[in-house]
Formats: sequence, structure tokens, C-alpha cells
Amino acid sequence: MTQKPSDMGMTQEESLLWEKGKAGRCAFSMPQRDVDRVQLPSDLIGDLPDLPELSEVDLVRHYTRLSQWNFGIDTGMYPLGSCTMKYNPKVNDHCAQFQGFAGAHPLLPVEWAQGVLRLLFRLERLLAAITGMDAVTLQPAAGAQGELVGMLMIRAYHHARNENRPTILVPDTAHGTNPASATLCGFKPVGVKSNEAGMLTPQAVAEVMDEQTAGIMVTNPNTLGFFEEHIQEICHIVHEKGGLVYCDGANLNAIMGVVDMAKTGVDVLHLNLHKTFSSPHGGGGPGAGPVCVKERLEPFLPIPRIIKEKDQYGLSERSPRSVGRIHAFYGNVGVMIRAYAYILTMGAEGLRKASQMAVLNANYVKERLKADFHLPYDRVCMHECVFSDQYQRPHKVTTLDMAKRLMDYGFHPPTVYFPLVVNGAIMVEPTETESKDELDHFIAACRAIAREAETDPRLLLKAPHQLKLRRLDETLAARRPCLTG
Amino acid sequence: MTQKPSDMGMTQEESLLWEKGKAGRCAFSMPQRDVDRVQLPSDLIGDLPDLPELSEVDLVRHYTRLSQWNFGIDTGMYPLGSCTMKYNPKVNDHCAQFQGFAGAHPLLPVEWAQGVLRLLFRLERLLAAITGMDAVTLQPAAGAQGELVGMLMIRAYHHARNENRPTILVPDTAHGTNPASATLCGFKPVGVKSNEAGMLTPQAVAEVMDEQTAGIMVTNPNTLGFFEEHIQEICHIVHEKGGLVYCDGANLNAIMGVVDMAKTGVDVLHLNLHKTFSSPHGGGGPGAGPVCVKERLEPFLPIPRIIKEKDQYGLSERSPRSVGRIHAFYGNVGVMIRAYAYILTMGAEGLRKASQMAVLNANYVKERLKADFHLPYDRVCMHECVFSDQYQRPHKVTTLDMAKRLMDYGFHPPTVYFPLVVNGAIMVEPTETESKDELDHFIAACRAIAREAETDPRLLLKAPHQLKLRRLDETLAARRPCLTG
Amino acid sequence: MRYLPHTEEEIADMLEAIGADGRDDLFAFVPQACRVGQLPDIPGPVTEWELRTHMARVSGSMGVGGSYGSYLGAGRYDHYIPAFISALLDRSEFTTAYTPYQAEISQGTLQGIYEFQTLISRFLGMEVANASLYDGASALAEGLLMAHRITRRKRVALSGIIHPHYRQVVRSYLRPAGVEMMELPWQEDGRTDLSGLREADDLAAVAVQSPNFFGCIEDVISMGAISSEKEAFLITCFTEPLAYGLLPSPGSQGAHIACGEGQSLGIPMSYGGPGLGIFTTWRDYVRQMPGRVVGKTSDAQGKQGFVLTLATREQHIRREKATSNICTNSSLCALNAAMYMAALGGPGIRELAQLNHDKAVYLRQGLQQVGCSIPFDAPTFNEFVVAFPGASQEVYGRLLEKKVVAGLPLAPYAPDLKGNYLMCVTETKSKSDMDELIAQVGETV
Amino acid sequence: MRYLPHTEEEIADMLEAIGADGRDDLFAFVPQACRVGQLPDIPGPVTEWELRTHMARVSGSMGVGGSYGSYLGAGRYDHYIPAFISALLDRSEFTTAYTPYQAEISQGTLQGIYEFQTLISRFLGMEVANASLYDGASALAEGLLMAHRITRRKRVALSGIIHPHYRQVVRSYLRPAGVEMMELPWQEDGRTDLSGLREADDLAAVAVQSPNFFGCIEDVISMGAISSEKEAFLITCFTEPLAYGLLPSPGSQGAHIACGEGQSLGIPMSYGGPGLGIFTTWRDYVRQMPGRVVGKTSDAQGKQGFVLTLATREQHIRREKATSNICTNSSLCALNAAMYMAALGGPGIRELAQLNHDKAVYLRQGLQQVGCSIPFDAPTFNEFVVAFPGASQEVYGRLLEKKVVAGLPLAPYAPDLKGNYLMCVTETKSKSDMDELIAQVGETV
Ligand SMILES: Cc1ncc(COP(=O)(O)O)c(C=O)c1O
Ligand SMILES: Cc1ncc(COP(=O)(O)O)c(C=O)c1O
Repeated sequence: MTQKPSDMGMTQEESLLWEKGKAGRCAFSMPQRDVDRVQLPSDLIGDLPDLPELSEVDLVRHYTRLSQWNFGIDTGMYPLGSCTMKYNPKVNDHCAQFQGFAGAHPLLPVEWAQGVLRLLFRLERLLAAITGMDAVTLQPAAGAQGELVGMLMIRAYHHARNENRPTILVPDTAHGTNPASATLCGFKPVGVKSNEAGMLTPQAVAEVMDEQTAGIMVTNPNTLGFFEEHIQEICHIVHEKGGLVYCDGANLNAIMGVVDMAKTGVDVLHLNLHKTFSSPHGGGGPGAGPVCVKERLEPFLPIPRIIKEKDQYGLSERSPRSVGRIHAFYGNVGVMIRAYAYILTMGAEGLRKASQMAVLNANYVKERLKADFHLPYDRVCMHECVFSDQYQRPHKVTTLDMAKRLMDYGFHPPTVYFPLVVNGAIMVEPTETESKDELDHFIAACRAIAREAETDPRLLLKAPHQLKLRRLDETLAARRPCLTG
Repeated sequence: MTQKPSDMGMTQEESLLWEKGKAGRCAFSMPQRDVDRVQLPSDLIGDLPDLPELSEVDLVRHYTRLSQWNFGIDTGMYPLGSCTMKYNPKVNDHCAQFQGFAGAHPLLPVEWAQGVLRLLFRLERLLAAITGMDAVTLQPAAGAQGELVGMLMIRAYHHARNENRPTILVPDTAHGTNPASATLCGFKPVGVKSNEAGMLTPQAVAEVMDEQTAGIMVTNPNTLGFFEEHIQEICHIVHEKGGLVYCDGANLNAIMGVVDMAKTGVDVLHLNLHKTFSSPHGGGGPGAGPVCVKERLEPFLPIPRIIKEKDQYGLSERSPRSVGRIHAFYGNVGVMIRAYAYILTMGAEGLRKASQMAVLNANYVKERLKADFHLPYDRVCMHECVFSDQYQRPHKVTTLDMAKRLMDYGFHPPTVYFPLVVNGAIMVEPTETESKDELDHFIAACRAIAREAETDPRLLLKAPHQLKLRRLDETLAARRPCLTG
Repeated sequence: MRYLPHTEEEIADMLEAIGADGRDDLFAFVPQACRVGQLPDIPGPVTEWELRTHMARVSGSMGVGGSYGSYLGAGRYDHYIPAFISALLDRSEFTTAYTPYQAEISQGTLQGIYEFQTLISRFLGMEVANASLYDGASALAEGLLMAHRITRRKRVALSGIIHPHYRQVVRSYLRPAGVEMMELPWQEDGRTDLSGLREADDLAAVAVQSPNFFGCIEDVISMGAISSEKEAFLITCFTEPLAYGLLPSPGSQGAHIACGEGQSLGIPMSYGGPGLGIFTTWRDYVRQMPGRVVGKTSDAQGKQGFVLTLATREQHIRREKATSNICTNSSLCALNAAMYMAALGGPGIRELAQLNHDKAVYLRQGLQQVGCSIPFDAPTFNEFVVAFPGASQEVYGRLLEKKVVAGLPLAPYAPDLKGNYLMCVTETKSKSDMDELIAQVGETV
Repeated sequence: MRYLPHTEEEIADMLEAIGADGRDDLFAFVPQACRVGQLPDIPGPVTEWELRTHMARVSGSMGVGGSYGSYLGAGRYDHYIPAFISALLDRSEFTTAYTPYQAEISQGTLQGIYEFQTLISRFLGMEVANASLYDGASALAEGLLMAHRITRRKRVALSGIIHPHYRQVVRSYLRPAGVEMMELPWQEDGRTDLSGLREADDLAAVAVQSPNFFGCIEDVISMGAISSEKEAFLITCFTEPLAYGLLPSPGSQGAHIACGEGQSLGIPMSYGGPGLGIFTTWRDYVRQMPGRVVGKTSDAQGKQGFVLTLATREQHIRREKATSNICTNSSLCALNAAMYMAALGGPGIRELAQLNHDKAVYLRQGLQQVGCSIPFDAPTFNEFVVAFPGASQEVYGRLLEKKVVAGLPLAPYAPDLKGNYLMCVTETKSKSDMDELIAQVGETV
């Protein structure tokens, strides 16, 4: 391990947990035994679990070192497109850890849980106010589960009208989870192409929309970072044929206080609290994906619903047309608490300004980089902008190479090869919490890389150079999967 | 800044605070103004303070990045001799942050502060039990202030007996703060040499001890890592001449549950809670340096004293012979709370085992490295062992070069060039919280460096190589001091 | 606004750089008819201090901690969580990162999740695990869907004493796939009645929870025998994985899929979420498994490292052909559970499980001695069903008034069990807590 | 014991490696007569859970927060502390490191302290600062000793309305050095009476606190005029540095040394400690300054970096010739204060200071209106002295019963001021808090 000097500054080498353990150590403070030992029948006793034995110091070092191999928003700019990597306020984490929240059992008598129920009830109302929609469920544990809930509701809606509509429209600018969620819900996705401006056109929708089609799933703003300008007309076309409009609202960060989602005509909308509402992403989760609906879909919302009767808050399962339960309890309450704290802290004006600054930042990056990187759709964007590696391809440098090289410059790379409609896509979402200085640093780094692509492409092909590890072999990993040690 | 790739892995470059600010930003949530603004007379209003303006994100990134340039116990082994860099339990930090502690004003009516007063009272008793001494003050804010208090008490003791004793004995194996504290207290330190075994001898003490001498300051275990075997005889000699014995007990970590400090004959003893009792060192402080005394010195302890009358705890200033107050309030209570938690968690048996393991670790390192590094005193040591660079000097490699090189191997260097009695000293104190695996890694690294010293000395002269910065120029810093930016 | 770094001057410069006249220009292409009429009606902005006061008040209003006591389990468990785990989990390099798409800059998350996959597979006696799903309920649903995908059969059999909420979630997930659910009743001893299973055919899977919703340890071996006869998947699910510190692992009992909730492994209850969906199976099925996985590989210089792998099962590559739609999962909770398992180690988790068991036995016996009845005979882990002596519901109500929730009323889930309560005892309950409760129940007789 | 990683097997191996027969062998050279008779009589070991319960109970027993209110200042101030500061300070790379002797591996601490030195120097209008001392009281003592070292004079004059505890500490520090202390009385308006100063001669320093112990803002300029006539050092000390957000900085008023307590700058009160000793002066005196300092330098490749410097003043190099004995200081608190100053920025700290001032004025005027008397006329910052109407002590006692500490009783410090209380109002007090207090006082009339 340490017989060789490391080549990475303060970063330490660190073995796998089970390579460190020693029989006899324990990092857990075993509570006093104050009752007798009672033996279970021997057939109910398994082998001793094969878990490594470590001391508290071992574990503290282990995870401290691991953390030092990770890049987070607190480390630097994290312009991962479609993921809204904005700053996560510390005070929200602090509040979510209060004992009354973190220590609350979900089956407490509701009289003992009025505080959190009221908070959740209010959060539903706040999200309704922000989107313009009528009713909200907070239950889905992430965006994709929100999509599933939305799809289930659309399905239930048609069933309730004794209609069977097996297909659903999914534009090529929709997020990848959309078709997957639709399929999970038994729908057959039918593609719709966006036009040369990255827009979904009423014509394209009208061509495929029919009475066999349950509706459409639009991501708006879409995955190219554009607002669907024809959304009202599209909704009209879909509604005319008896369909419903699902909107993937995970990109809400572009339009808070600017767009009234209800007015755009959508029927169901999901939000990502872990994106727009600043809760930490946790290295991949947990998140929360509330679903907002128009009144006519309210009866289909999942149970339990948070209700208020007189001045009492409660949980109701009396909802015969509901799509049912979707989470063992009420979803990721810890995430909701943070989102609630964020909304109160920002206020209406603050949320609007956040969206304005998010859009300003994306457009600034777009303008400053478009000479160096091909911009497939050169127009005012919303919260993110999408480049491609077209200018670099002649030098045999790809999007991936440039993404890896950005790490050497101290930035997390953008989202790459997504959306699929753009070949070699580089999707940059700076978010509003990056200052102009940070953006200028980022822009300078990207430009430097564009120069390197011309003058020293080999440098990029082998990037990253400065991290603990060089480029990792993903093909090898997939060919002979080794998922456990 | 970021136009050039960094050469240090995840570590980021980061400018100085005032190079980052932008007029108009603020990271502080300004409370609502609910009262009128009242202007002070204009001569009482100064210029606008010249502090940089930053957002919360700016600051979070700034200090996150700074922290990543630092090495702590949680990063790896930190065998800084004489500093007892043991693991700092997280639960103790957690408890010290409870509102009733962190939010307590020191001038609360004592009836409102019984909880913390009782805790402090008990901590005094626990320290008395651990050392064998009779009475304790927790007030000194660090070891050196404890020394000052001890010296003030010795001074006051002699004055109370109408004696004026201007000198004090300080062996060459005493810690550097000892003579400084003695001087601050108006004493003239008189050196005493240790013998060729690193021991203070009764002969050497007897030679200089006289009626002009207030006493002696012994560090025990001493800075060579040895227990002063003749301590009882030495105390006897000093006492015979009317002097008192001060013991620097900052190295108590070697002897808890093994040595009864009272029995060794000392009159005053200070401890370092931030060393032996596991409170975090905070990059240089805060600490706490309680002073324990024999009964006859109790009247001289600083005020206020924590007292118990009936079942009430209080703070008393009725102590006419006291040396006075030494801290604005009662010392570093936040540190004391952690030490108290540590003692309860370890229990008597646990503390003894901690000392045993600390001594075991030091001896293990000593044995394993003594072939590669010169060991000036080859005998069983206590919690630390002292090598020198004698074997490496022929290769023109010094202690400093080897210390710097150790950083490349992922270790904090030992204490170097201290104690002064050893030329080119390398003082290793592993502490008991290092496991054998960690020690073996450390030993392997040290041996590899010893080989490098022979085969590739230039490598060491230029070390470190793997950190954010190469070797820093201390001479330049001292020649033209630049202390502010 | 302290979260928005832009100064007015910077905004002006940036607008100029992009050739916009003002902020509204940026939204010029949003049709007027889609615009908000007025700003949404939401309170605030509040200061940090108002927020903290408000949140502290809400938190303080909950019947949690202090003088409140609870014997609730039923899917969420109150276990001690070491302070060092919370401190490590709070490290912002973990919390403020996202899905480790870019492996080289995310090795902390990746190694951490790889370790989680390993420890949880070992603990459950299975070969592979994914990086987490949302929660135990959706994990079970995904397991059933996976069995359906592999076997191409359209029926599944579920024990009726799988947690009722789990069964509800399964229903929501399975209905659109057209998979038919058959529920197995329970027998007198509190375990699943397998008799109906023998006649069932064309089953994709048989699913059981052990310990089940009544706290009883199921006869998984027998169930496995039947399901293997029928070439159906045996799916073992759980809400209290700590039980496997003591019980035989699902893998050792023949489960094809072992899945469930990991909250019990060091994760705060948080009013029900976030939790941790655990999903483990055998290597053969890995390409049909839902969710992300981390795999070992090496870098360009041959050094060991970790990456997200088998992405060809996932929605961002496969869109509608994905094995699941899950994207954001529960990574931080997986890291949390790995820390917890590693903190305990094998002997530690065995002892802790034993302690849970023994304390539950102590309370059960104590309650029996003061006249409570225990409807089910089968062995239990840390939960059991009890009816209080006399007017059971009144006793329960009186305890509630004394700020003790003496378990979960079962009536809403099974009308037959009116007056019966599902109680849970973990290591957080001391003998004297339990003695007090027993005495209080005794007094009411 | 979870903090001790050694297994029995490892212990045996290690003992063998060093040729010892058992653990006791390691202590063979400790004379029997020095050994403990039996293990010290201390309770425990307690588990983490017992510890937390115990500590939570002790903390909960304190008269802090919740329904308790306090208007105490007098050296410790209750200010809001942003959550992000606490989160950053908790990063273990900061907390678990020690004095940055080895600069290359400690650049985080070093740059952080260099920034502290810079910000606090700017804030106080001085040229240089050290890396921190223990607290405000010892900082003042060290300042006086430094003036004594430089001037070689043996007398100092101290305002009698420097915090009484500070004067006590100064006495403890100065006595052995043989430095004589002269105390200046206060005049009717609550400021220091300088008249006696004119006659004093051979003064090493004149020290004043502003705002002083009565909360009054001192006439530092006049004091500076006299001290400079006498070629004595002017030392300005403080317990509430936030005041300088509004008031002229000590530097601008001619202080040679500005020193005091930094707790007010974002550091929790913690029952009085740890605090932060701030020490600033002019460049000329840097080599006589006590305590550690961080300086800028460059590395072998010319890159900017930071090191501990001017170590030739310090005890570990100079032993008895050091400028002070201080070693461990208050680094983490210095980092804390730097974070706080940077969080506010210039305009922010001005506004916060103004708010403190204005709230204190509001309460003072409100109390006056219900009959309280204000003995001192001089302008104040966020503290003032008040006597309640009628039987002042009884009113105070009644407020105490209502769980409000209406300031610090001054009688123990100045018998003349019996019935007078030093009250402090910070931004944490709302108008409605104060209105309630005013009403309660009013009721008693
Ligand atoms: C536009 C969009 N829709 C949906 C999702 C899915 O959300 P989640 O990852 O929370 O399931 C994402 C995020 O990945 C997204 O960016
Ligand atoms: C033996 C010894 N004595 C005294 C001290 C001084 O203690 P402090 O740094 O807490 O003032 C130290 C630490 O540096 C020490 O190691």
C-alpha cells in the first residue's frame, strides 16, 4: 500500500474494507445486555455473517480517504447537464437532522405527527403554487418513480372511462427515463421527432396522435435546453383526441416564477426536489419526485394522501380511484424537509431570480464557447446548452476525451452523449449558484482544451492525468462483470 | 487559476478570500430589521470595514478546498512526537455541540448552570483519581498556561512562607514551554543535564538544588520518552531544600492506570486534555491544561473554583491565597466536555489499556526501525521513541529531508529536531489508536526512505514531490515577514 | 440572497455578453399565454434564523424522544446509530456528488457502493447486489417483475403476511404489466399457509417475507421446495434485515432473489424515508437485474478502480427496453448501510441481533405474565403480536395517554385481529423501560 | 474498546517482536513505589448510548434556549452563527490536525490562519495580527507585557472599566514580572476618568476597553493623546469586536496594540470557552509580539504558500528567551472568526453592528419609559447599564422567576452600583421579545 509514495497529493491509497479488517475489532458500542440470552431453535440460526471486523479509527480513515477521491458541488463546479447540480444549503441538512424529523417513526399516531404532516401538506400547496397545478403527491422517491405514477394515473384515467389506449407519444427530446417509465406502465412508446430547431411541432404530434394513444410525455424545458414553444397547441391536439399530457418537469429550474405550467396545458407534471429544490444528490440519491396534477386527475393520486380536516392533519386511504400505493410509507420525507426549507428561504421572488440566473448562466456559457465548440442549435437556451464534438472530430478527439480532460482542470465534466438527438453531445448546465468568476474559469478551461485538441490530441486521448486513477476501462468491467469482492 | 490543469488530483487551486470577493455578495442571512435605525454621533462612526464580500457558495468551496490541503488524524497516521495525536472520537464532538453546552452563557445564574458545573466538578475529581493528586483546576486554556499557573502557585507558596527563591531547575529533557513559563513567572531557569541514558540523576539535581531555588520542573515521562526512574529521590532532594516539584504531565498518555503521580512525589502537575484525553487539536488549538496539586497547594489554585455545597454546585472566589484568575471565565469548557466524555467511555480499565497500547506501539516502532535509524538511547521507551539522522548524514540527508519525504508516502512526519538533547532528533509518538497494520505501513515507508537516502539522496533533498506545493522556503518567510495580505 | 452569487454588475456584464437587453429577454420565446400572471403566492423569504426557529418548533412538536416512547416496528426500526457514521456521511464529497457517471472523479462513491454490494451480498448469502433501489416495497415489486421477465410467466404468489404496504406497492407496479397476484393466507401459528400454493401453476415467483408482518420467522425452506418444484423464483423479502444477524441467510435457504428494506442498517427513520431498497440475486441473472451496479475494472495503467457497469440494462441507454426505469436511487443510504455493517462486523451483528431477539422475548414473556395473549406461536425475532388483557383497545389507549405507543394496531390491516398489536423491541429499549411498560399493563387488569 | 484497534493476536505478535513477555514488561523500569495501588476509581466504561443519554440530560438541564431568555453580555455574546460555518469547521482535516509545523502538509490551516490574520488586521485597522492567543483576557495581559518588554518601563495604567475578569487576569500575569498596575476610575458618564493619568509617569502602556464594561464607548482619541505625550503604548482592548463594524477602528484611533476577545465573531459561547484571543499591532513590533504567526512565502518552484514564521520568538526554539510561553493557541476559533467575517463582508458587518446598536437603543428607551433609570450618559453599542424602577433587585428577581436573566448584576463588581444591571441586546432579540420584557418590567411598578 504505502511502501510506494503515492502520486496524488493529500489523497491516500486505501484498500477494500475486507482487506483491512482483523478478527476481534468492533467499531460499534455494544449496548449492555440486561436481559437473559435465549437460544432460538438451531435450525433458525444461520452461519456467522461474513462481515469484516474493524475499529472506529479504521472506518473513519477509510471513509475519509474515500471521500477524498470524490468530487462534489462543494469541491467545484459540477455542470452535469439535466441534473441541476446547484449548491445544497447546509442549514437545510441541519434542520432535516433534528430529532423530531430524523427520529420520527412513520406509523406514529397522527396526533403525534401533526408537525411533519402540516409541513408536508404545506409543501404540497407550495409546489402547487409554484407550478400552477391543482393537487400534488409527494410520495414518489425520485423523478422516474414520479413518471411511473403519472403514467399509472393516465392509464387509470382512461380505464375509468373504459378506454384502452395502448400507446403513448414520446419525443426524441424526452429524457431517457420517460420511455422506460411508460413501458413499465404497459404503454408502447411511439417516437416523435423534434424539428431542426430542437422543437416539437404540432404537425409532428398531430400526425401520430390518435384515439389509440393515451397521450404524450413531453420534457419541458426539453433535453436540448429549450422551452417547447408550441406546447399549448400540442396539448390542444392531444386533448382533442382524448389524450392526456404528461410533462417531465425535472427541468423546472429554468422557469420558476416565469412559466405557469398549468397554463401550458399539461395534465400531469413531475418535479425533482433533488434538482430544482436543492436537496443534496447523495452520490446518486436519495431524491424525491413529486407529481402535480390538474383537478380532474386528483382522484387518481396515490394513497395515502395528506389531508386536512378542521385543524387536524391526517393520512387518508379513502380514495377508491387511486392508482394505489407507490412507496412503503410517504416517500422521502428527509428530502421534502430540505425542499420546504429551501422554498421558504428563497421566497417567490428568490425562486424567480434563481431561474433567471440559471438561464443567464447557461446562455453566457453558450455564447462564450460557441466559437470553440459546435453548437447544433444556435438560439437562446434555457438552463442548459448542448454542444457537440463536431469541431474536434477531425483531430480524432471525442466528447469523452474532452470530458475526461476537464477533470484535470478541476471541473466535473458536463453530461455527455445525451440527449441522443445530438451526436457526441456535451450538455452543460451551470445552475444559478455558479458565479461569473467560476463560469469564466470554466470557459477558459474549455477553450484551453479546444486548443489542446488541435495541438496535442494525444494528451486528451489519455486524460485524465492528474487524478488518483487514469482512464478506467468500462468495456472490461462490462465484459466480465465483477460486482462483489 | 484554472486555465492550467492542476497537478494534484482532486485538490483544487484556491485564491485568497479577498481575491475572490465581489462587492454586493453576502453569505450571512441578515436578520429582519424590526426597530428603527438610530444614528450614532458621526465621530463615533468609522470607515466601512474592509472585508471581502462573498456568497455562501464561495465560502463553502473556499474552505472545503483549503481543508483538502490539510492532513489530519482522520486522514492517516500522525506520529508527531510529544503531541499525542490519537483518534478524536466523533461522539464527543457531537455531545459538546448540544445546545445546553454550546449555547450556555458563562454568567448564567449558577442555579441555571448546575448541569455543566456538576460535570466540571466531576471532571476535576476524575482527573484527581487518575493522577492520584488531591485538587484540580480546569481553568488553564492549554498546557503552557497550566505551567504558568503551576509556577505562579509555587511562587505564591514560597511568598506565603516569606521566602524569595529566584531560580528554578529545568532539565534538558524538559519541554520547551517549561523554561518559557518559568521565565514568564519571574523565575530564572537553571539547566540540569540528563545522563547518557537520558535520565535525570539525583546527583545532578543535588548539585544545583539550594535554598535559592524554588524547585524543579520535570517532564515525566520526559521528552526522550523515558520514565524518570529516580523521580522519587529527586523529589526528596528538592523537598529537603524547601523546594517544590512541578511535573509537566503532558505525556500522561504513557502511564494512566500504571503510575500514581502523587506517589512519585510531585507537588504540581499539569495535564493536556487535548493530548491524553482525545479532544481534537483544531490545527493548533484550542486545548486545555488542567493543573493537579497536592493538598498543601490547594489554597493557591486559581479562582474561581468549582465548589459543591450541600447538593448545589457553585463558583467561589473566596480564596485569599489564590494566584488569581487566569482565564476570562473558566477555561475551555468545550474541551473539558469532550475529555469528560472520553474518560467515561474508556473507564479505568480502558485508560490503562490505552496507555499500555501506546507504549507497546512506540516500542514496536523503535524495535523495527532501529536498524535503519540511529537510536541514541537504546532502551525500552514509553509512549514515544527518539531517533536521529546520524546514519543518513554521510549521504548528506537530514532529518528534515526525511520528514518531508514521509509526506509523499502518505504520513504526517514525526516531530523533528526536538528534543534538543538529540542532534537531528526524529521523535515518533504513534499513540494507541494506530493499529499494527498502520504501524507496519509506516515502518515500511521509513525503511524505504532509509534506502532512498543511500541510493537516491537527491530525491529526499527535494521532497515533498506529491503535494500541492514543493518544499516551502522558511528562510524567505522570516527574512521579509509578510503576515497579512 | 446568499445562495445567488451574482452582483448587479455581473448580471449587466453577462447580459451584454449574450446580447440581451434584460433578464426578460432570456424568456422571450416563452409564449405570453404560458407566463405566470403574478408571482406564486408563497411565504418568505425567511432568514436562516426564522427558518431554524420554525423548523425547531415543528420538530419539537412531534411525539418523538424525550418523554415519548414507542414500540413501533412494522417496516421502520429504531436502532442506535453511531455518531461517527453520521459524521462521515455528512462529508460533502459524498453528499453533494451525483451518480458516478464519470468514474475517475467519483472513486469514493464507487468504491463505497462496491463495498456495499459486497457486504450486503455476503450478509444475505447471495452472489450479487445492485447499488440500491428506492425502498423495500419497490424492491419487492422489481423482484417480481424480474422473475416475470425471466420466466415469461404471468402469475406470482405472495404471502399474505408480507407487509401490507409492500403488497399494495406490488399491486401498483404489477397491474400494468398484467401480472396476476395470488395471496397466500396465514396459518394459526402466524406463518404463511402454503397449502394453496401446491395447486397454483405457471407461477413466475413465490414471495415471502421473513420475519413476516407478524414478526414470525417463516419456513422458507419448505416454500423453496415448492417453488423449485414449480420452477418458480423464490423471492425472500424483509423489512428487518438485522434478523439475518441470527437467522439463516436467504441465500442459504434457496432464495433466487433476496430483497427488501435496509433502513434498519443504521439509517434514521425520517418519518419513513429515505430508506434503502436492497436487491440481491445470483450472478446468472445479473443482466436482468434492475438498477445500477458498480463493477471492478482497471485503469489505463492497470490500477484497480470501479465504474458503473452493465449500463445496457438501463434507461439512459436502452430507453424503453431497460430492465427498470430507476435512475436516481438511494446511494447515500447504501453507503450508510455499508458503514453500519462494517462497524458491527460479523460477531457484532450476531450479538446485536441476539440482543434484539432476547429483549423482545423478555417483553413478550413479561406481558404474558400480566395476562396478555400472544395469538401466534411461531418463533419471532424482534417483533411479535400481542393482545392486552381485558379490553385490549382501552389498555392501548391508556398507554397512549401515558405517551407510549404500545405497537401498531392490526385491525386496519386484518379485521380479525382487532385488539391485537404488533410490537417491536430493539436494543434501544432497556429492561427497566420494559418493566415499566409491563407494570403499566399489569395495573390496568 | 472501539477506539483501540489491537486484537489479542496482534498484541502477542508485537510483544514478541520487541522481546517482551507481557504488557507489564513494558513498564518494568517504573519503580514499584510509583505504581498505582489499584485502578483509579472512575465510573464506566459507558456505552456510546449511555454517554449520549447522560450528556443530553446534562445539557437539557441547563437554563439555555427553549423557554429561557437572557440579556447577558459582559464578555460573551449570543450572536447568530450560520449553519454553513459549523459544517465547514467540522471538517476533520481542520479539526484533527495540529499546529502546522510541517507546512507542506498543512496548507489548509496555514492559508486559513493567514487569512484570519489579514481580515482581523483590516477590521481593527492594524497592520499585523498573530495566529491567536487563548482568550481576550490573556491577550490583554500579553499586550501589557509586550509594552513592558519594548519600553522597559515597569508601570501600566488600566482603565477601571476594563472587564473586571480581564483586570484580574492581567494582575496574575503582571505580578511576577514586577509590573505595577494603576487603575483609572470612571467618571459620571460611564467612561474612564483620564485626569489621574496626567500625573502618572514612566508608563509602559495605557490600556482601555471600548466599548467598556459598562457598554460605553470610550474617548480613545483623548487617551491616545495623553499616552503618546508620555511615550507609552496605547492598548485598546475589547470584549465585543462586532462594535467595530460601526465604530472607528482601534488602528484609526492610534492604538499600538489592539487586542481582546473574538468569541463574538461567530464562535459559540460554550460556557465561556474556548474563545479566541485576538492580538494585533504594528509591523515594527512584530518581533516582540507573542504567539505564533503565519507568513507568506514560496515553494521550491516559486508557487505561493504559507508557513509558520518568526519562530525565533517562540518557546520551542528560544525556551526561556521566548516572547511568550504560548504553544497551543486557539487556531480553530481563529478559522471560525475568519469564516464569520468573510460571511458578513464589510457592508454586512456594518449593518449587523448597526442592528445590534439600534436594538439596544430600543430596549434602553423602552425601559426608560417604564421608569428604569440609566446611570451613564455616554453612547453605547449593544450593552448598557440599567436600574429597574422601585426595588430594582426585586424586579430582577421576579424576572428571573419568569426565566429571564435581565442582565448581569453589577454589585459584585462595584458595590456603588448595587441594583444596577449590565444588559446586552444582540440581533437575536426581536422587538417582540423586548416589548414583552418592557411590559413585564412595567407591570412591576
Ligand atoms: C429531465 C429529467 N427527467 C427525469 C429524470 C429522472 O429523475 P430521477 O433520476 O430522479 O429518477 C431526470 C434525471 O435524471 C431528468 O433530468
Ligand atoms: C511535554 C509537553 N509539555 C507542554 C506542552 C505545552 O502544551 P500546550 O501546547 O498545550 O501549551 C507540550 C505540547 O506542546 C508538551 O508536549
